[in-house]
Amino acid sequence: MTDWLTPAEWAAVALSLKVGLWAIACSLPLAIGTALILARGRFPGLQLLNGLVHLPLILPPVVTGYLLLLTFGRRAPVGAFLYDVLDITLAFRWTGAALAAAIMAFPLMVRAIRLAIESVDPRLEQAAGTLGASRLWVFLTITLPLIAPGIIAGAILGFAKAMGEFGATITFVSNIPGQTQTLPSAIYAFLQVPGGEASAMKLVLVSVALSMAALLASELLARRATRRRQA
Amino acid sequence: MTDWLTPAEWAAVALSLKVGLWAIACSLPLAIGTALILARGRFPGLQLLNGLVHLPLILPPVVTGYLLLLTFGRRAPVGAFLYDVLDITLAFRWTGAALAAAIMAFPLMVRAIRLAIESVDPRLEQAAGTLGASRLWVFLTITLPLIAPGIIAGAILGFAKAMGEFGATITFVSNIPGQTQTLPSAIYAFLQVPGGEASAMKLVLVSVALSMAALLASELLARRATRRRQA
Amino acid sequence: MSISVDITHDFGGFQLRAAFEAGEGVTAIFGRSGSGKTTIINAVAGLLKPQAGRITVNGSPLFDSAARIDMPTHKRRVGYVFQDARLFPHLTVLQNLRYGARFHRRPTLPQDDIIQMLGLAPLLSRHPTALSGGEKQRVAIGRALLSAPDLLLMDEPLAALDTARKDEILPYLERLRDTAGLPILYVSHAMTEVARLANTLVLLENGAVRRAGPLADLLSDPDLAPLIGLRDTGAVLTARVTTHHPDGLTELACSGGALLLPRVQAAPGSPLRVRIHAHEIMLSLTAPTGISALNVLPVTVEQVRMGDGPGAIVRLRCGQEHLLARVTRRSATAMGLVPGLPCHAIVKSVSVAQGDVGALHSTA
Amino acid sequence: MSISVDITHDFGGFQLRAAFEAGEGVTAIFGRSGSGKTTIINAVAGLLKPQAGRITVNGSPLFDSAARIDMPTHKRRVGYVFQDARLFPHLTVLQNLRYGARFHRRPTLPQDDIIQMLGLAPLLSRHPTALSGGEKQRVAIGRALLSAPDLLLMDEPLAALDTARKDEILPYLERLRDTAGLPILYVSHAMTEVARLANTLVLLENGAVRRAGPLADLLSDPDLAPLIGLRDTGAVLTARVTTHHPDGLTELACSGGALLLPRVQAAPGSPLRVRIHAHEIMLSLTAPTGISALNVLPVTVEQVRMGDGPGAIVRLRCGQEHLLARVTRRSATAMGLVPGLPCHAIVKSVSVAQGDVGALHSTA
Amino acid sequence: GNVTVFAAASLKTALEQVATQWQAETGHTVTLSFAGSSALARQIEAGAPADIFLSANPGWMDHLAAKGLIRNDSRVDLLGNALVLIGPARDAPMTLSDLPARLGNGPLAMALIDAVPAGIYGKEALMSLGLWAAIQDRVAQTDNVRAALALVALGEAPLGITYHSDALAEPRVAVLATFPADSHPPITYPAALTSDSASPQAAAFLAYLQSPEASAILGHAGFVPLTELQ
Ligand SMILES: Nc1ncnc2c1ncn2[C@@H]1O[C@H](COP(=O)(O)OP(=O)(O)OP(=O)(O)O)[C@@H](O)[C@H]1O
Ligand SMILES: Nc1ncnc2c1ncn2[C@@H]1O[C@H](COP(=O)(O)OP(=O)(O)OP(=O)(O)O)[C@@H](O)[C@H]1O
Ligand code: MOO
Ligand SMILES: [Mg+2]
Ligand SMILES: [Mg+2]
Repeated sequence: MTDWLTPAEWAAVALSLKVGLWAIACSLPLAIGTALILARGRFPGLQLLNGLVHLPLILPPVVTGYLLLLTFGRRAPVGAFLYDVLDITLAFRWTGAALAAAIMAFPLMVRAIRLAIESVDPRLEQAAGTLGASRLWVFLTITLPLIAPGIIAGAILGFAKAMGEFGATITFVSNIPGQTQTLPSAIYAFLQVPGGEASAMKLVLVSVALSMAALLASELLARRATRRRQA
Repeated sequence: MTDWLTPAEWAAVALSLKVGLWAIACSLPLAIGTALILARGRFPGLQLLNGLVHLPLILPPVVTGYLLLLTFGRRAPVGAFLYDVLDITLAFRWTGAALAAAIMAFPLMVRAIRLAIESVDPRLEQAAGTLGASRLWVFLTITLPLIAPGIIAGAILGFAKAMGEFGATITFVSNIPGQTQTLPSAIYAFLQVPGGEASAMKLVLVSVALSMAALLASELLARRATRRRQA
Repeated sequence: MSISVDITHDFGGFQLRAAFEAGEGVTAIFGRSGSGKTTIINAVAGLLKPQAGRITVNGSPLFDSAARIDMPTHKRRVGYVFQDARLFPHLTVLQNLRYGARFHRRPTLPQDDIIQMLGLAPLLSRHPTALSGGEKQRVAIGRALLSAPDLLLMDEPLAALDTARKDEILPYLERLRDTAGLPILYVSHAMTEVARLANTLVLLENGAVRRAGPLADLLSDPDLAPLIGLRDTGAVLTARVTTHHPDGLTELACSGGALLLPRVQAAPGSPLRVRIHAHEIMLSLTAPTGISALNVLPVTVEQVRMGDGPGAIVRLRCGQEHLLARVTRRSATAMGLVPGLPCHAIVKSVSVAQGDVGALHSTA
Repeated sequence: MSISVDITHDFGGFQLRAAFEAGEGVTAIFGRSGSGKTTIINAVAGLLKPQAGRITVNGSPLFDSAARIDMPTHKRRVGYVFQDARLFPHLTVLQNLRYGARFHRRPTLPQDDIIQMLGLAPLLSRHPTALSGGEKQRVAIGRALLSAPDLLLMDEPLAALDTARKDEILPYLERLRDTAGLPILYVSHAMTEVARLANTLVLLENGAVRRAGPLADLLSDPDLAPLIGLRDTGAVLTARVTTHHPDGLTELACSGGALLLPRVQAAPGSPLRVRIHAHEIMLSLTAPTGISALNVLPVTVEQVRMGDGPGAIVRLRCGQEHLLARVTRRSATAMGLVPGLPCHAIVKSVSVAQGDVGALHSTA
Repeated sequence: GNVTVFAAASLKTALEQVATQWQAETGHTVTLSFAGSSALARQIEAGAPADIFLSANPGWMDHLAAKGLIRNDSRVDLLGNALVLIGPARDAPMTLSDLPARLGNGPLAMALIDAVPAGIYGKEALMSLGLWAAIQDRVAQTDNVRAALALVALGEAPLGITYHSDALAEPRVAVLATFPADSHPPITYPAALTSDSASPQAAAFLAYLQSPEASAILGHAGFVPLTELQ
């Protein structure tokens, strides 16, 4: 079993999972916040924010990767700041891969969550308000549970995207085994040399199996979140 | 103004729009149907279908392109059938680019629409049933209008993705100026040569501008669809 | 036209075992909150699939668990006024009203009449979110009526409405019952509505049918008074309009004598039903004089049912029919009320509400 | 404790111009469907921002368009029972009930009492979709009560409930009003509830306040009868329990004489209010004998208001207070009813419903 | 010690073998990061932790040199390659001038003619052979040589232009003709140490890449070793 994949390939599997999970875990709260602003906010720059969120979807991934490199590279302004002040290195680390995955997944997460927020009945939130709940508390106890299926959908879309994302990642953090070589980068590298298809397909199967497991888990979770409400 | 982009670039812009619009227009009904099945269906293979729909998200785009080539290529079973029997050529044609874009956009469209379907109050559909409406008619007159915001969200996500999709497209239909050279391919080409960044950014701006316009239009549409309900 | 229901359904904690037959006209399902009323009509509409049983309309089954028949809702041709209005939020009031029109075989009911009766004219172009609670309910009633159903299911349709509006809608439902011959399953807590509309009464208690039968029989049964509610107890008399007097009173003839009531909108000769609350009848041993009550009917005591409390319910024979009167035990004793005693039932003209006088279908 | 509302709001098609003051106790807002009742209490709750005006509680503003004050809903400490129940679908009944508990300053109301009164014990672990219409409404009432509000807003809270359940809940609301001193804005179509609970009555017509004032004044004004509804017209008397008789009757003293009513649950000495429907009073020129009615009060005719129809409303002086009686014009003429004429008002004991006898707050 | 090499993706198989061998000999480790030359060059510009850059074309190496990001004295043209015309495995060799005719209506698979080195060289070659005008409408460009190879291997394109090294490893294609070396600019894979490199073993590995042992592996893979250290 362990022979089936090389150590480098195992490392890529582990890294992909790590990158995917961290990317989703860290960006989910931000995605929820952004979705909330887009769904409920009423201010002039709203559509600008909306556009910005969609950008990673619109841009070819290579461009996104390049822009990330220009922004978060070690020599780039934000990257240097993060490194010098906060001691965070993104470039050429798995953290950078997670950032790239998170950014590529972000529009998908935000849309799913935003749709869920927009279908919450505001009269329930009003009712919670009359019972004394502040807006934050209403959000935590009413809105959030009601949009749980949307959040789960967003998270799984994001995770799947993170598992498949390659263009932005390889452009931003390169393809360093054990550090930044995710499954898709490894697959890509195999596909660059003649005769690499078989090895590539093996990794594709691993990637698909992992994502399918996550997908099934998310469906069960979402169903439980909904069933409770309709039992 | 016309000088600003070369004729080949103008062609790429036009092609990208054509590909994006056709991809969405043709796959939207299928996406709605699939979302409906996933949201409401109860049969054993459901999760398999669900997984299949997510596949283009999970796979690195190059792999998707390669699989498309294996399936829809001229020598491939489905491709040959389409060509011989229906006289449809996908390989090296804009139609193939549209197919690739549609497949890449499909999971995004389906998710958005499915979320919307799941938030429709089934009691409204029951009420329509008591008034004599068949299930199909209920779907057309009640469900469909109620999920309009989700459909619009799905369509715009899909369109944005189609505008940015490059890996699967170039692998499947390659890059034939005027035929299959979409904006992302052109952008990619510029980024491959030292000093090509400026030209690439010009095209990026065009692509972003187009997508933003579509995004704004979709927001207005969705808002109108919702406002009518709450005015 | 007859409906027969015989179903069982288990909700885990709540068991419904409902069996009743309903003939022509209005069948009222009366019972406390949570007794299973909505569950029954959901089953008739096909929105709930009972675990076992049969539901037939005119002998042909809508549902039959043994024969594996379960007709889909849209083929059952029921009009359903839901307890919650369930309007379509994306359609205007007019579009909501016309939603069922497409499936009409015959447009029995003139749309404009219904819009006018329900006071919907100024609301037609609005969307449901811009309606008040009662307005929503009125639209829901109109929507069901306009779908030209073969069977009307109404779940507390008038609960959200004011008395005046109720009094406008009730005659319309009577007309539906009598002229369109539309059978109606009617759920209500309000005995006034029930007594006025229903031909058959199904008394539900905790998921089980306690009694079902012709309205007049059940209402004149003193034993059912506790279930119906003392305040709502009262028999119905059938009567016929004889004269409209110039001072605004209408004289009716019933088998036990004449009744003078405030103006009744019905042509001389029309049959009517008049509900007289038990608590509004005063009994007198002698014919009284110099009082403001115009109706004094000679009656005979048939049964005196002493309750647990301070009251008694007296069943009176009044011509061919029965009246129920509620008096205190003290009065019953003081007056020496025993079966067979002749006395006088005094009924104030004005104490018979407009809502308690209804059109009478010939079969009732 | 006093609430003052003075707001205007325009819905395009519907204008609300509502100004009234409400003192201690229950203020009932009464009006036809679509007259603006829900709009007013939404404004008080902060769910609707009126275009202009002021809403103050005890003089401190919740809303003041001139001063740009608009306190957020959750700081207003109102408990709101919505016309539609609005339960939280993802929470169980118990979690719904306890939702407001977190924000309590003081848990005034024992949770178990409320659960018992509303009959919610068997439902606590269910989710709202598994409740009947009336059950939902009961949970909504419990949820609002348990949030320990400073002001209770109730929008037709009992419309979906059966009479028996209403009779269980009303005394509780009285206790809230009287012992907890909780001011309540109460919307209802049911004058029975209003007459029993309210201290102040606001009569709304088409978005405008037609009359607002102490309940007893408005109910004994014959001119308002058409607005209130003839059937619902009837004055309230204040009374004090004197004796509970062994046969289950309770004797009350009011300024015009003694009243015998079926058992009233109140200790001797307690003040009560008794609503007597105008149509349930019979007038007699002489003291009648041999009848089943136990209550004969000497009264004097003060005003005879002939309506357009066959009826007349007679305002009677009864001790220090007033009664309204509805009689036919024919009787009024026959009896020669004119102001100043002494006569007898006959009231059957049992015609005063349990629901029409309510606890009386000292300030009422 | 560890040496990090940023290398063009087409070198993957061969370079991995070289690295394994060097690791076995010296005990030092080599980390290989494969991506497009453009991406790697930009990453080095952005401060990537690379010790050696191995580019698929001189352009990006020149670009880094101009910015002072490589040690010019370490730069060597490590490998060369030949440009070949490929077709399905059973096809017979042909002369290049038959290309338009053999192509028929089918597409000629090439890497991007303005962006990817193999495509750029291919276009140059076709132009200098006077064939470009005849076939330029039928060129299907891919984002890398491998994809062009795949199009021919799958039978989607009747002919394609790739490097000799690519054609060699794909059994489903045959080399039908080789473009004369003077029909296009020389194909070179330059290598150099980066200015930021701090690895003491980097120079050693760069030297090893030019050793006979490495040359044997690289040559076997179809590349043309250009420098052999004695
Ligand atoms: N958003 C809105 N847009 C336009 N009109 C509205 C809107 N909301 C309410 N109205 C109108 O305002 C009027 C008052 O509504 P409100 O809900 O206050 O009535 P209500 O007195 O509570 O009636 P009900 O007893 O039927 O609940 C109604 O005529 C209603 O149609
Ligand atoms: N999905 C469910 N799961 C469990 N119990 C249910 C479910 N639906 C209804 N019930 C229970 O079944 C009983 C009957 O409900 P039903 O809605 O028929 O009552 P109802 O007579 O219409 O009452 P109401 O007058 O309050 O509307 C209630 O006790 C209710 O709690
Ligand atoms: O956005 Mo991509 O083309 O799936 O990496
Ligand atoms: Mg019900
Ligand atoms: Mg209202």
